[in-house]
Amino acid sequence: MSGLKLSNVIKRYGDVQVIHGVDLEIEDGEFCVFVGPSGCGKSTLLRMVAGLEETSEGQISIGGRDVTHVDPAERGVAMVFQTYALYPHMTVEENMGFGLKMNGVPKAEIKQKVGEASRILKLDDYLKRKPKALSGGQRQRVAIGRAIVRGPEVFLFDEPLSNLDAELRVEMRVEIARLHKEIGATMIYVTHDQVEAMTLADKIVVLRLGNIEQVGAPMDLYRDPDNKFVAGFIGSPAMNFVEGVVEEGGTVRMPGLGDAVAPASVALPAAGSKVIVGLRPQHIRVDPEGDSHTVDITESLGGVSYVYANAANGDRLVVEAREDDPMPRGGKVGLSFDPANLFFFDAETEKRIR
Amino acid sequence: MSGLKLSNVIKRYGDVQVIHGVDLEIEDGEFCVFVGPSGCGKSTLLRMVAGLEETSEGQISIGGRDVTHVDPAERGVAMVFQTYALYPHMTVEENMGFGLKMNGVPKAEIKQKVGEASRILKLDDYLKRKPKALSGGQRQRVAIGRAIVRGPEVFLFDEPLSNLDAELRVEMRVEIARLHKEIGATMIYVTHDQVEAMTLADKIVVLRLGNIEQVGAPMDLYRDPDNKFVAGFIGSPAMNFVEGVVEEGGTVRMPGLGDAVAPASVALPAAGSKVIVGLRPQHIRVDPEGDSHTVDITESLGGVSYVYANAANGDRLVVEAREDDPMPRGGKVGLSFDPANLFFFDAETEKRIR
Amino acid sequence: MADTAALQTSVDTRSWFHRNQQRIAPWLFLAPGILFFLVYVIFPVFQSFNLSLYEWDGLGTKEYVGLRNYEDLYWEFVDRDAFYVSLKNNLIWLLLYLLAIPAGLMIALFLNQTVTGIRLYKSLFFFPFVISQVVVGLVFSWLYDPTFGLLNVMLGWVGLGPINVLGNENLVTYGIIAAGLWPQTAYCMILYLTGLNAVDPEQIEAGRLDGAKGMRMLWHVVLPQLKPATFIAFVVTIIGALRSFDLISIMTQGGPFGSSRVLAYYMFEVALSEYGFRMGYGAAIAVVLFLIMLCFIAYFLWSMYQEEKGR
Amino acid sequence: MFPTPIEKQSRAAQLTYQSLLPIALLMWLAPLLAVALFSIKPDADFTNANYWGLPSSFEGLTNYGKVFFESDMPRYLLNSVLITVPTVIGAVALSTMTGFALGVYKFRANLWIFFMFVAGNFVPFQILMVPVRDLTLELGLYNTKTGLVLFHIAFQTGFCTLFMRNFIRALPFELIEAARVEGVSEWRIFWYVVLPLMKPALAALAVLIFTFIWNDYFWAVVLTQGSESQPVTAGITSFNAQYRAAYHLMSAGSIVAALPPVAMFFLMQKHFIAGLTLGAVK
Amino acid sequence: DLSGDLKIFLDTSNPAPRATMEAMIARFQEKHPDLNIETTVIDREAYKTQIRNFLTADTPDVATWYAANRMRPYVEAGLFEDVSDLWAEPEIAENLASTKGALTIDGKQWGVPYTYYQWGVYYRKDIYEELGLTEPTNWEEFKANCQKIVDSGRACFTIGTKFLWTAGGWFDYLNMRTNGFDFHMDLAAGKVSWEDERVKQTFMNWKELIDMGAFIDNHQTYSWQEALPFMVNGEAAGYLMGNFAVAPLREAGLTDDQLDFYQFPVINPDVPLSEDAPTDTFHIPANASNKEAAREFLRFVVSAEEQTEINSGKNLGQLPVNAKSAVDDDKFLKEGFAMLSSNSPGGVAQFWDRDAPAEMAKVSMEGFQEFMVKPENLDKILAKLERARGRIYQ
Ligand SMILES: Nc1ncnc2c1ncn2[C@@H]1O[C@H](COP(=O)(O)OP(=O)(O)OP(=O)(O)O)[C@@H](O)[C@H]1O
Ligand SMILES: Nc1ncnc2c1ncn2[C@@H]1O[C@H](COP(=O)(O)OP(=O)(O)OP(=O)(O)O)[C@@H](O)[C@H]1O
Ligand SMILES: [Mg+2]
Ligand SMILES: [Mg+2]
Repeated sequence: MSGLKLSNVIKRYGDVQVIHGVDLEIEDGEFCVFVGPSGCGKSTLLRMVAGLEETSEGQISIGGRDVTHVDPAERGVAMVFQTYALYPHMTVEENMGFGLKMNGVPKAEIKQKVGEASRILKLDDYLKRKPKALSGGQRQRVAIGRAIVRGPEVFLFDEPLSNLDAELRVEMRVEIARLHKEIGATMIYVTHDQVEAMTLADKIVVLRLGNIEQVGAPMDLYRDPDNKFVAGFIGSPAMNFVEGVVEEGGTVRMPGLGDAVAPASVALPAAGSKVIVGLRPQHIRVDPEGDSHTVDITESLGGVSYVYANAANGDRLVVEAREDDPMPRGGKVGLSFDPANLFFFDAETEKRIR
Repeated sequence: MSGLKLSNVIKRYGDVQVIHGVDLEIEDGEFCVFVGPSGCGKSTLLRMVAGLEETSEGQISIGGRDVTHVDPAERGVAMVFQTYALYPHMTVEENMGFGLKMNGVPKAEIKQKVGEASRILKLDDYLKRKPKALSGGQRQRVAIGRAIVRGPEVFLFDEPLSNLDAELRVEMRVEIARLHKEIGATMIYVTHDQVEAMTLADKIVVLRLGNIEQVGAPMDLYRDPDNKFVAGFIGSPAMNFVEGVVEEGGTVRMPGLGDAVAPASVALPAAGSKVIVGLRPQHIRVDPEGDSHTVDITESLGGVSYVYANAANGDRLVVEAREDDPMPRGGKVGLSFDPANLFFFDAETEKRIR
Repeated sequence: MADTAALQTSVDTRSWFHRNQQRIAPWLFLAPGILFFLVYVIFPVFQSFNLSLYEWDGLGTKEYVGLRNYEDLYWEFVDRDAFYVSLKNNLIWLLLYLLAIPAGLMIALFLNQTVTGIRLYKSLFFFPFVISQVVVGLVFSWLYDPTFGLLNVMLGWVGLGPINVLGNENLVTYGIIAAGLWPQTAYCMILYLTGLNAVDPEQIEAGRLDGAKGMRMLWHVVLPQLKPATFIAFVVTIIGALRSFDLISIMTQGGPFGSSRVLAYYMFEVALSEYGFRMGYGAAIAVVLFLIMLCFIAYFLWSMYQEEKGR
Repeated sequence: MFPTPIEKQSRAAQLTYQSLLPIALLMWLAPLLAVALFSIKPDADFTNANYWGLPSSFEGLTNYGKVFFESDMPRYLLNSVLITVPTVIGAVALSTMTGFALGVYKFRANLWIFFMFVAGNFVPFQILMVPVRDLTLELGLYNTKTGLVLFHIAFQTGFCTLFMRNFIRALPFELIEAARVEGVSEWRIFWYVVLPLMKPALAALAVLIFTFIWNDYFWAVVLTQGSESQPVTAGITSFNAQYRAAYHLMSAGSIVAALPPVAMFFLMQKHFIAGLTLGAVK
Repeated sequence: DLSGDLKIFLDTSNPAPRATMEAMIARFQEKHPDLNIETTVIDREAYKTQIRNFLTADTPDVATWYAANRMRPYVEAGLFEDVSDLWAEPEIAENLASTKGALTIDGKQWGVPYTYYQWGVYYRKDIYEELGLTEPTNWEEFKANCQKIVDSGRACFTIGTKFLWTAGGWFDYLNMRTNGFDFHMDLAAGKVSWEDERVKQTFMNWKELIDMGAFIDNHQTYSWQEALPFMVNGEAAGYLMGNFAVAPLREAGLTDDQLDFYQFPVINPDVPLSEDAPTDTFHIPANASNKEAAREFLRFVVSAEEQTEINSGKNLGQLPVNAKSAVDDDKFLKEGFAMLSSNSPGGVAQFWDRDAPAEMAKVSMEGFQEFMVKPENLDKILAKLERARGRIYQ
């Protein structure tokens, strides 16, 4: 049992507090991804779990054991760094076995463990090479191998793929997913890549300014975000937001959507008050006959196109159109959507209105 | 009139030839994007246009004027570098005005031009700052501003957005598109980002190993690639390729597609010979009832999901599924597709068979 | 995952030292260095301050004289005696020695090419720095020799009379500085060469597109990027100028009639040479020299502090 | 690259440059060449006022033979080696440790200790003269190589610490964190992770310190006397006193004295420049 | 008999003196086979500063040094052993009487001499003959000779003042001849103002020589050895030097037919002649451990036989301090011995930098050097020296 529990964890650098009391539980064997905008504290939180940053307040326990003030080496965690942090003067083999060697593990055992890891990661042919002689993806694999070899309870990854190019990134992403399946250890993974988060995670933790905004399975966050921030953060292209005015009778009028009036089956505030209405680009269709919006730019990527349309009131909307959808040729268009796909948020607190 | 013409342009570094006789015409006001894999010569070609690399052979003319051996400063071009190459010791204002100052433009005129550019780029508030105090996107804007100020006939961009994070990249991409509309100058843009190429270009030039593979409008390349390289390069996720065997009667049997047999309305080679068949992920549907393929991994991004399916013969296919498409829950599935969407390529030359 | 059990049990058995090693380790690593440095550098500085309040010939007992040594220095200054000459020469050194910086830059620019054999050229140009100042001093004394020196031979070619550089109280300091500039220029050159290596080529290209050429490129685009190299060159040159001792000792022994003395040499002469052994007085001169240098040390530390803060 | 690479310029410019290089070099090294010339001349050339002409006969062997076999030069050279090598080892060892401590650990006094080293390094060393001489006397190390070595190590530690710390700062810190996560003790991190990565810095520093110490004259004069412990810089002056006006011998002696650092520099040139780039000019 | 260790420090670092001393020590060793003698030879210039250290730490039993003011600091610091007992022994008391004064401070003796040498004008006899000149006996002749030499395109005197003390020799002679021995000693002792008219007169005499071009050019850049070639080449006709200059001049190829010596001539007939004759000495450091053996060694050094031996022409080539020893059959030694014993009624000085306190010696010799280059600065120089006097002798 190697689950992980953070209780009211706080981090301060001098006077500035950057993590504001995080509570989080990660199950044994779960793949947990931290996402959030740059500077929100993802890395800091991860490094606190690793023991590389001291915890100012609160408690961290791994596998039921309080490790808040335990040395990094003794927490049973292994970390994969964004820059891989391979020792450039050691071969792949030595890199992977270094930790064991330093901890006095017998040579034969090191050899066996390194062999095993390199088999899993298909590194057998490169064991004698130095990191310099490896491609980015191979280096990344070595870094992972180094983590595997120590057989930790928890794997920590800090944006492990951000230094790879797009193609390799996809490849390694799949590899990591498979690895998780294969060894089944608990993993915490920091990224700011949408796609990685959505595809890898069992559980996504959305962070913002040192606070957790929402925790949940990827599709849960996508379909049922708790607030505007999460709604806008998860999903690509990002959700469109327009202003809405609550009308009598539980409907909302949206000037940004061609003054459409949509019924809302949620507990709306009093009539006349404002709400924020969210609508994903995939859930809008262009109606070439309408004239409520002006097409600004159309980006065609082949399979899909993005239409940037401006409403009369200045609201800007992105519409995702498929190859076979009707495509506007500039000028005025209308938009259509299914009111069931609308999300409503409080204009003040930005909390979801359900 | 500031079109651009390259005639049989060759570049050699010592004994190695890296550009092998490129002929290319770019119209006045056109937005031309160079794409191609790393090392194919995109930057080299761009820098030859700028005059930063000497042209070993051939001729470059801008606006009808032969500039092959003209000084960079006198070609009427401006360049935006990947690393921005802002002068770190000058303020934004000085950075933008430096070129004019070097050319002896009076102070008042510099001020006016810088003011104009900074208005277009919304940099007014940062004119007195040094680059260090700017965010990545702002720096990028300053670099563009520096180019605008000089009022060149041709703008050259070398992967200008590759140092920005995903979100900013989208934003700046739209900005550059708008800029092109606004000032209407000829632009040449190097990138290896699919999306940038597709969305920005009037004309895409696909390079490979110092040769032009194909030139054309984005959707033309997407719909009608000349060869397997272009077909695989344009479009994301990339086109799936499977092996096909020509059968009597103008049909092709594809073991990788569940042994499907598709009619081909093109000039196929003799029966029994092999061809390469291409099929885009968007053009495949998963059939939960079938059992020709095994689902390896499913990546769900919210709006779309990618299904990685392995055929019995080991061919691996990516299928793009939409939110509302039937989703497999692992195990065996079948695939369906419209034969009209198949592309056929010669197995030897990889040329498109039309 | 079997190891973690082993790790777990070992936690408590490890020593206090092990648990606190991150706190203790830096001090263990620092201890020998700090000890040496305190004993041989930091304490002596304060001892010198103290000693400058005494009169002592190095043999008998020290006699406390308060600020008398400084008073004597003051009068020497007023009377334009040795101390005044030394101070004046030190200023000349400071100013002229800085010529090594532009000279080093020029040579570095000249050598910053990639023709064949350039590496050998670069290292040969660096030669003078590697050679002992004792040898440099000797070589330049011969160059200046009034009877056979190459300098006079060459002056003869253009019809100028012989000059005795090291024997002329108005020329001698400049002659020694010229000798000192030779290795110092080589030093600055290597600093600039490494600096030029680090210049961002894209900025140069941007400059070329902006129409900056030659000197204007150098001034507006290249030099600002060489700031770190210039800074280091400035620091080592200033320090070299203030420390100048070897050349004077070898070439003139402060002569003729003491006109080529600088503070560093004068204090050695006063405190340790054949006719010297006024330790307190020497210490007072050293303190003055230290105070001058302190301006530069403070400037250096300040700019380093700014940089550290920026990280 | 600035200035514009010569290979991009006209043929004439290239030729001019190629021919200018050796001329400039000759002028730059003229004083040295003169000494080299002197050192192979016979005595007679100087009495005949043939100072700058070609040697009337080649007497290099005789002159250098005299330096090596009829003077204290070999002894001075040996002293220099015995002073320089331990100093280089000592200073580099100490400063690698201090540099590591200051570059890797965050603790309150870090910057102040670092500044102490830097400031001490720039102190006019004359101010140390009297106290250090007394200290050395008290320790009974006056006029011993040990006394000189100890002081040099201490004083050079300032500069070396500056150099090493900056170098270590430039290393990726993740390497150290990675090792910490793997349970490597701090001492072993130093030994197995950081030290191997410092090789260029070690080499560069070794060359620099070797040059500094080999060429030191001031402290040699202050702390030692006599041929049993003085290094070659001081030796060359008494050698010259002995052979005053025997220019051929003085030249030969000077060349002999100058050779080791030159050789050292040539051997380590590549590392030296690499190390400098990383350490000093940052 | 004697046993234990005997540590001897010598400053006789030039090859010939070094061999002489080592041979002498070997003879002493023969006499005392049980004694373990350890000899250290230190560079002469270095020795002058090193003595401060070894007298306090790591002390030898015997060390060479110089007489008169030069030993005063060490005597006053209690670093030299009082050897008045040796001087009370008849052997020494009788035979070394002439140098006793130079070794006496506060009525006690602090060491023994082992050699001394005369100063005077060494000149190129062949050039004098060529120009029809004779050895001058008074100032007028001296100047007249010089004028003729200058007219022949030569300098009268070579000199190298880079290390200053050579100028001190000229000052010694000019001042002693102008104002007499006692005045000279008073000046050295700081009892007379440097701005005194009499001092100025000395410089005026000196200036006459300078103005007529008596000295070689650029002497401020040469050491005394570097000035020798001018004499050897015939560009200069004479050299005011100590007797140690004879050896290198002979070595450079001048025969005894070309080289000769005369006593510095009379300037002021009212003052008796006096000479410079620096005395080199042996001392026992106060911290010595084997003083008994050291005393024995001192007795040995000053013995008549050893004095004859070590000062002979083939060895030091200088004058013995023991009245009983024989002066070698060398024309310069004989002439010098005669001069010092019979023609120096005014007294014998040690040398300017030994008679004056070190600091004053340094400042004043710098002044002499400056004066020789820029005689017009005389007033300035004297004012400076006077200020220094006010500071140094307080
Ligand atoms: N050593 C430090 N001292 C002070 N503040 C720090 C320190 N390290 C990080 N911070 C601050 O803590 C906050 C969180 O930083 P962190 O590196 O965890 O962000 P992140 O989410 O990983 O961002 P990114 O996506 O850019 O990596 C930031 O605001 C940062 O400025
Ligand atoms: N100075 C040079 N000397 C020799 N070969 C060079 C030089 N510069 C570039 N090349 C070679 O020319 C080819 C084209 O390089 P170029 O930089 O144009 O590629 P690119 O398409 O811009 O690649 P990327 O996408 O990685 O920027 C490469 O194979 C490269 O190795
Ligand atoms: Mg981070
Ligand atoms: Mg490129």
